[in-house]
Amino acid sequence: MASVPIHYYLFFCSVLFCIGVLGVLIKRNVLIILMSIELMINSINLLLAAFSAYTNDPAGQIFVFFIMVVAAAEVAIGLAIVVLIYRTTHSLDIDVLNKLKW
Amino acid sequence: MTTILSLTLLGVLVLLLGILKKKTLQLPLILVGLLTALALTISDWNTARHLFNEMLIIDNTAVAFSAVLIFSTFLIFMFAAHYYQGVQRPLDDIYAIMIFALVGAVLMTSYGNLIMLFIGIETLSIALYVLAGSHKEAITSNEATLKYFLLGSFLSGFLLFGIALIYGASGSFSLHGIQLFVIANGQNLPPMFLAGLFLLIVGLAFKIAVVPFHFWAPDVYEGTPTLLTAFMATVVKTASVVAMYRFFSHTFYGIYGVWETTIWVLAALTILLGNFTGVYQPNLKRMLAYSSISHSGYMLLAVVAFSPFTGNALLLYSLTYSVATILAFGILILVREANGNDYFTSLNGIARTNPVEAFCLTIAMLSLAGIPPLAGFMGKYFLFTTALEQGLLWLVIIAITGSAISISYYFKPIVAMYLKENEGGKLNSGVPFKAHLIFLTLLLFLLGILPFLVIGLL
Amino acid sequence: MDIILLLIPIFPLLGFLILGLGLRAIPRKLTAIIGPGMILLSFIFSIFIFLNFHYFAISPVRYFFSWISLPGLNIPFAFLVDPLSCLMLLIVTGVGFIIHFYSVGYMKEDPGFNRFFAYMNLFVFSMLLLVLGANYPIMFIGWEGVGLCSYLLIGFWFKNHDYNNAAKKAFIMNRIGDLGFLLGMFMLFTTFNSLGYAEIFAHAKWMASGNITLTTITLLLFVGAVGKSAQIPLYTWLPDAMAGPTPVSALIHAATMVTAGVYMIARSGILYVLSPVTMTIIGLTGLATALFAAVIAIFQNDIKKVLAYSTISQLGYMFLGLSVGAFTGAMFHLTTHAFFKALLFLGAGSVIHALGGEQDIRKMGGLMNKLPKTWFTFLIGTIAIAGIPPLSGFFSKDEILSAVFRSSEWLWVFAVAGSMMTAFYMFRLLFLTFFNRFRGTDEQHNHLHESPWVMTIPLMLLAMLAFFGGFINLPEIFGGNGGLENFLAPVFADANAVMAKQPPLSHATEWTLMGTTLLLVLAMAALAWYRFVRSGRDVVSEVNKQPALIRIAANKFYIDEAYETIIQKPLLRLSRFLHQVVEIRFIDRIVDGVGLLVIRTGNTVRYIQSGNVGFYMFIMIIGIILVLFFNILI
Amino acid sequence: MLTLILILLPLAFSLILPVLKGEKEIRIVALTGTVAEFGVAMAALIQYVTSCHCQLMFTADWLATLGVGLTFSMDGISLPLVLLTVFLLPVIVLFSFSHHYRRPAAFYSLVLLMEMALIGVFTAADGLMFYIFWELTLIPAWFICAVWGGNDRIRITFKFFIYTFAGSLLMLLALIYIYFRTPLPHSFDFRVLYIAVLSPAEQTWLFLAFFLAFAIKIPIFPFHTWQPETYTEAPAEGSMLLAGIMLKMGIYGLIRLLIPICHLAFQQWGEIVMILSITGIVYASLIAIRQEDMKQLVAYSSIAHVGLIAAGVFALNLHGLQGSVIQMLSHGINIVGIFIIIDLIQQRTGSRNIADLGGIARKAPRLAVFFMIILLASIALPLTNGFVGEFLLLLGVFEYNHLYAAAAGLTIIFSAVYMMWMYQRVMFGDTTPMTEHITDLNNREMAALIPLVAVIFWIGVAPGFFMDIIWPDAVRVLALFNM
Repeated sequence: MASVPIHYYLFFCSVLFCIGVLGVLIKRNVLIILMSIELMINSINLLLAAFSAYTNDPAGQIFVFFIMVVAAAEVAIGLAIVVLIYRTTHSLDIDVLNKLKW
Repeated sequence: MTTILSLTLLGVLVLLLGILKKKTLQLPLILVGLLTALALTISDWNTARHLFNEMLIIDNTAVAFSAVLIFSTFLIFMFAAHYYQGVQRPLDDIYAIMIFALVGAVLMTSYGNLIMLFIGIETLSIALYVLAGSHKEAITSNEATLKYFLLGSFLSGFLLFGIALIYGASGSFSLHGIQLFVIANGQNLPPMFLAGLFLLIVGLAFKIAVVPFHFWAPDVYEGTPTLLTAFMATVVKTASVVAMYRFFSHTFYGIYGVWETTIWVLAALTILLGNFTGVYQPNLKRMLAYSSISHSGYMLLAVVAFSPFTGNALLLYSLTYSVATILAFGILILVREANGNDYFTSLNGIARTNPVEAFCLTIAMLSLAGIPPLAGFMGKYFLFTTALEQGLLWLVIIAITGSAISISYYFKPIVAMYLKENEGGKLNSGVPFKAHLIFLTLLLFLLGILPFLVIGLL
Repeated sequence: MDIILLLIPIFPLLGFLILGLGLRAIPRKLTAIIGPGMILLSFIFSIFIFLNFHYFAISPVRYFFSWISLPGLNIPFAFLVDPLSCLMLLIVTGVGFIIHFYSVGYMKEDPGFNRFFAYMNLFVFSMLLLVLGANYPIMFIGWEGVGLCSYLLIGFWFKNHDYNNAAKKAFIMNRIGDLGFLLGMFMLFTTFNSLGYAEIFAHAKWMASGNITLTTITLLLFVGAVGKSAQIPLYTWLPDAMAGPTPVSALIHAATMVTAGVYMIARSGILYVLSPVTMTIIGLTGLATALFAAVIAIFQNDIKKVLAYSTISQLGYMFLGLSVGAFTGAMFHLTTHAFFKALLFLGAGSVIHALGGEQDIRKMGGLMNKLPKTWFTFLIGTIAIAGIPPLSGFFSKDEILSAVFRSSEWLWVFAVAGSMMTAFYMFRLLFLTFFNRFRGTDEQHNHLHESPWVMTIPLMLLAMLAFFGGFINLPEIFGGNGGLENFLAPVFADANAVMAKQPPLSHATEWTLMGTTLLLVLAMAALAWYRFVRSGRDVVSEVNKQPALIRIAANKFYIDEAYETIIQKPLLRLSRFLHQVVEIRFIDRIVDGVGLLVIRTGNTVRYIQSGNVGFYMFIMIIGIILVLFFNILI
Repeated sequence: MLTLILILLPLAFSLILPVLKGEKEIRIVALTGTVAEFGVAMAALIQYVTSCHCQLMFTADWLATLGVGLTFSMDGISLPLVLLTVFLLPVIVLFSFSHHYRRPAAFYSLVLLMEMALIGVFTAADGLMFYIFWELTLIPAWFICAVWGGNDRIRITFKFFIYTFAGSLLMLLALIYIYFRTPLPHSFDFRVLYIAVLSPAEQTWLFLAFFLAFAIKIPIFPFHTWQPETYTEAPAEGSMLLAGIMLKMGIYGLIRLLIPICHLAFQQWGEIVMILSITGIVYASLIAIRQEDMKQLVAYSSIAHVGLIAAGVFALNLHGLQGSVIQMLSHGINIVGIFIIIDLIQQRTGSRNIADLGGIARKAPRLAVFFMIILLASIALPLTNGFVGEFLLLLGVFEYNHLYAAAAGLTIIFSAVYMMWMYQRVMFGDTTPMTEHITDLNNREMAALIPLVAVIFWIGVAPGFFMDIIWPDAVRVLALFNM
């Protein structure tokens, strides 16, 4: 555990994060975008955990708990919105909705 | 502290009333509650305290801005009765969520620790996602909430990443710890920290609606129910700007700000793009959205200047801006209900049918345009002075160009109201509503003529 | 005494105010009293001043109040009473009164009776300021004032558009001169730090001759004189000015206003004698004008036009006189000219009156016995102007001529040629008007009548003056003592001191000169007699079948047309160009362009807001990348 | 104290007016307001002691910590302009009774608001106050022109507003900039602004900022294009307020701020602005010659006249300055008079197009007489106010440079050309169908015009009164410049 240097974690998490970002950018389906966002957030959780482990500072891990809670709430809202959208547009494509522009 | 507790309590009470089907009591309770909260907040003045080992820092800045936020919310709630009249469904949830959002905002003004900042932002944002979509039937409302949600959660991801990196670099979430770290490293901050810092900035910039992270603003503003747009345009913006300013002032205070250039550029972009885009808007609500974008640019001016006076300038500016904007949205509510759309054409000739409303909107517009002796002018004036004092001549020139351009769209409603022939229906506002409008108008005059009521505080 | 002095101009002003404010209210009878009455009063007072002249000998300048006063610039409202201004006073008020008196009869039927007298009084007022002022600004007040009055009076019958154009023309041409005058004043001020005659002349006396500054000043002032006294090139307004009622032509465009230029130069004589260049220019201008106008006058058929051109040419003589330093001569001729030219105009007026407005001499003739008084007085006027002794014109003109001869023989030759032409056209006028048979319509013929006494008495008075006027300055070869000469001497003392003293002509030469001139003049008169009376050739269809040269002359050498094409039209075209192209297409375009640019930009950038979430995210990411890139990697 | 009253009185009246109902009362109150204001001004005049600086000073703290004070005072430059304002307002209001505007209450309260703002501009002794009132004038002016104006008013008044507003923002920038160069504690008080430490380079920039702000307002060629169309579109009263008083703010600004503060920049720019002003004179006069619309003609003539005033200011000598202030009075009075006449003609005949008019002189002799007098005053005939001003101005310019004076002097000729041309075609000749039944002035209109004419001759014959008020402070300004 301790043998793994911190920047490995850093690099790994960054990669995960970027994957999440790319997912958000590339995908058009709301659900998948939600998942990608989750991925981003989880990569951050991992990073935080790693940091706190290395600095022997509990704050990081505590923060992770907070994030989990918030993320859960966010997803709950997110899904609710998805349902709402689906009711009106019968699709999960984000590009369908662009009445509001210019 | 008391503020946050009282507000939370208030929110819970509102929900309770909702369960007890006491619709009529809700609004009065809220208004009273907000006023008490305001009172409690102000009672914290000059009693700087650190709570939960620096999770919260209740200093005067925090108090002042919390007061502004609560006051704005109060002003917005004054419209609620008229806005929701005739709506059958229970409204306790909306009201409660607004209040919880306010709690989030207050947290953002008084955080002492990035965790709290995050909590505050999320409380605010999640609540707003809901509010944006609160008009379930309207497809525009749906679109607004979707866009806001996606972009919001996406960007908050970056915010988090930034916080994480900062933590990694400095080994602390607390502003104090970070400050120590910054002081220790001085000029050569590690790239990781910088990366974190800028991601944090980006995250906040998104909330403030700074170019190029502003894209959500116009669409969401347009789609969201007007009352809540007002809330977004004022409370959210103020809270976020303050959060940003607070972060800098607690961590970088008195040190060269690495972030200066970036914010400089962002501010310039925001001012220019905001104003330019506003010029051609046929839609009053969208126009207000762009105007709010340009105003966030002006607020950044103060942040860039980052002098001891910045706090004062921001305070006055956010207050004047909020009041004027709320006033404008108040009229917009009437226009919407009279004509069913937000286009300038539906303002045509209302100067004859509703002189009072026309006058109020005119004052609001002039104030936003920054014409003396209205509050807006004083706000702008202090921003410019703070900036010039720091020698940001070119930024100020850009800002001035911006406000020259802004005239062209702030005058559109005035021209429509006074110089066009009436076609849309008459706005019908009750006496209390009118009274409130007039109150806001007077407030604009008051703040313009006696700015020292606010300006000396911080 | 100061009060009396002040009252002299006050009276006409009063008259103007009374008649002007109560325009319609005042009955004609009363006007007929007030109008001339006021002038009479100031005439009497002027005589009084003249008699108590010694009183002003010590301190000729009288302050009344300070008009424009600043540190370093003090322009008092002050009058100067010296021989020169006295002389002018008498002329202005005297002749002025006679003409006012005449007008009572002449304008009897006119609806604008009161207005007419109001203007006339205003004119006299301004003229008095002009001659009395003790500094250039006060003179300038009068200078512009008379210009205004001439504008008002030329355009008196304002229904007619040509008349109005004439009026406007007069005013504008005067204004051109006034600009020169104004600049001259400024230059005077910057040079002498004062605008009062006394101070300026006192300093100027000691300046070197041919001093460039002085030359400029004098030239600028001369521009003013050219405008006012209708010299080449600014003379064309005067003939048109005949559009005004005849008394106006008599008073303003013959006797007083047009001579203001002469007065001004005589007044600033010392400055002029010190700048020979200017003097030469004045001389040439004067001579040219004298000849040119005379030539044109020969071929004019409008009785008043003839007189107008003759006035121009006579003014030319005066300037010629000034240019050779014969200030007294010039003033003398000015005086006599005032008499006989006023007489001639009034005579012409009475003719026109008799013929019910007919002005074309080809339609006149044989009026001798119908209007005997007019004819006789007109005859005297003609002889006077032609310069036949012992009438006034002879002496004054002779004085100028001899002065000219003294400076250069050639000038003299031309001058004489001029006076020959004068004789010719004047006699032509006389003969065509009063001799032979009547060529007008029978209807006119039946109505022919001598004018009423109000009009004939002034004629006689003026005739008297025109006859004996010469004796005020009899040259000593006629045993005269040069009264005017001595009277004006103190004024021109400095100037004469500076003037290079040519030896006075021997009596022999003088006699010969006079003789030749006289003979030539008489010859011309005879020629005119032969041409227009003896061979009673029909003159009606004269102009058209003439050699080209004469036709050109008859058309005043097309100078007006030339001005129109050279100045007026291009100016208007320029004006249109500036407005249509520079103003609207260029400057305003730029201003609007900026606004347009903003709107266009606004309209384009707002399409970035595509409404597409994916796109938004994409841009945001780019933004984030840029931010990080610039801040961390660089 | 009186100064404060001067500012607050019109404000009070303008606040009362909207409450009233019924045109008659409103008019009466409005007129009383302006007349009362005039009375107060007279009281101030009595208290005023010539040639002692900054009189009738009123000071109160307002953001004292930031060096902004409610400071108002008068001196020889501002007092005449205040007098001009309080004198013209009653005339304008009295004249305006011949119109029946809709919503008179709003109209008159805006007019009074305008008066308040104008007085504020002229009396402010503090940079920020100056700016605030400066902007404040813009709002009522815009509303008056835009709401009661002609057909194309929206576009044109908008242009007018944004153009002048942009200019004045530059002024704000410059003011704040100077504020930070003032010795500590920073202050906006004029007297402190004058002693701000500014490098030549800074002064150059400030000069340009100020010059643009004022040049647009005055307007100096080539920043004038908003003006003719605004005058033509604005209602008569609007044009009067703009041309008669508001444009004087620009000149006043030049004297108050530009000359004392940016004196070093004059080495570099003085010549250029001088040339601009003089170009403006000739240019505008030439254009005026061909105008068919009387209002437009007068607008261009006004550009020429103020061009001369500006030139006089830039000549930077006593005569020029003195002349400029005198001429500001004269121009204000004359142009208001002309606009009154033009509007009366328009009311009666329904046209102000020269081609449609003619022969009015015979039908309406009184009108003709007044028109003639005012016209003569505006073409600077001696013994009218116009002459005193132009004489001093041209003298000043002449002392600066002979040739410029010659060029500027062309206005003497051109003004005669176009004014006489207009008068002749409108007043003389045969009547047209439009002028057939024109009626002569009634007593109210006479009452509005007589004071103007009286002052025209007063200043023309005995300018001493104003001269003595002005010159000590003109000297003072020059002292500041040479400092």
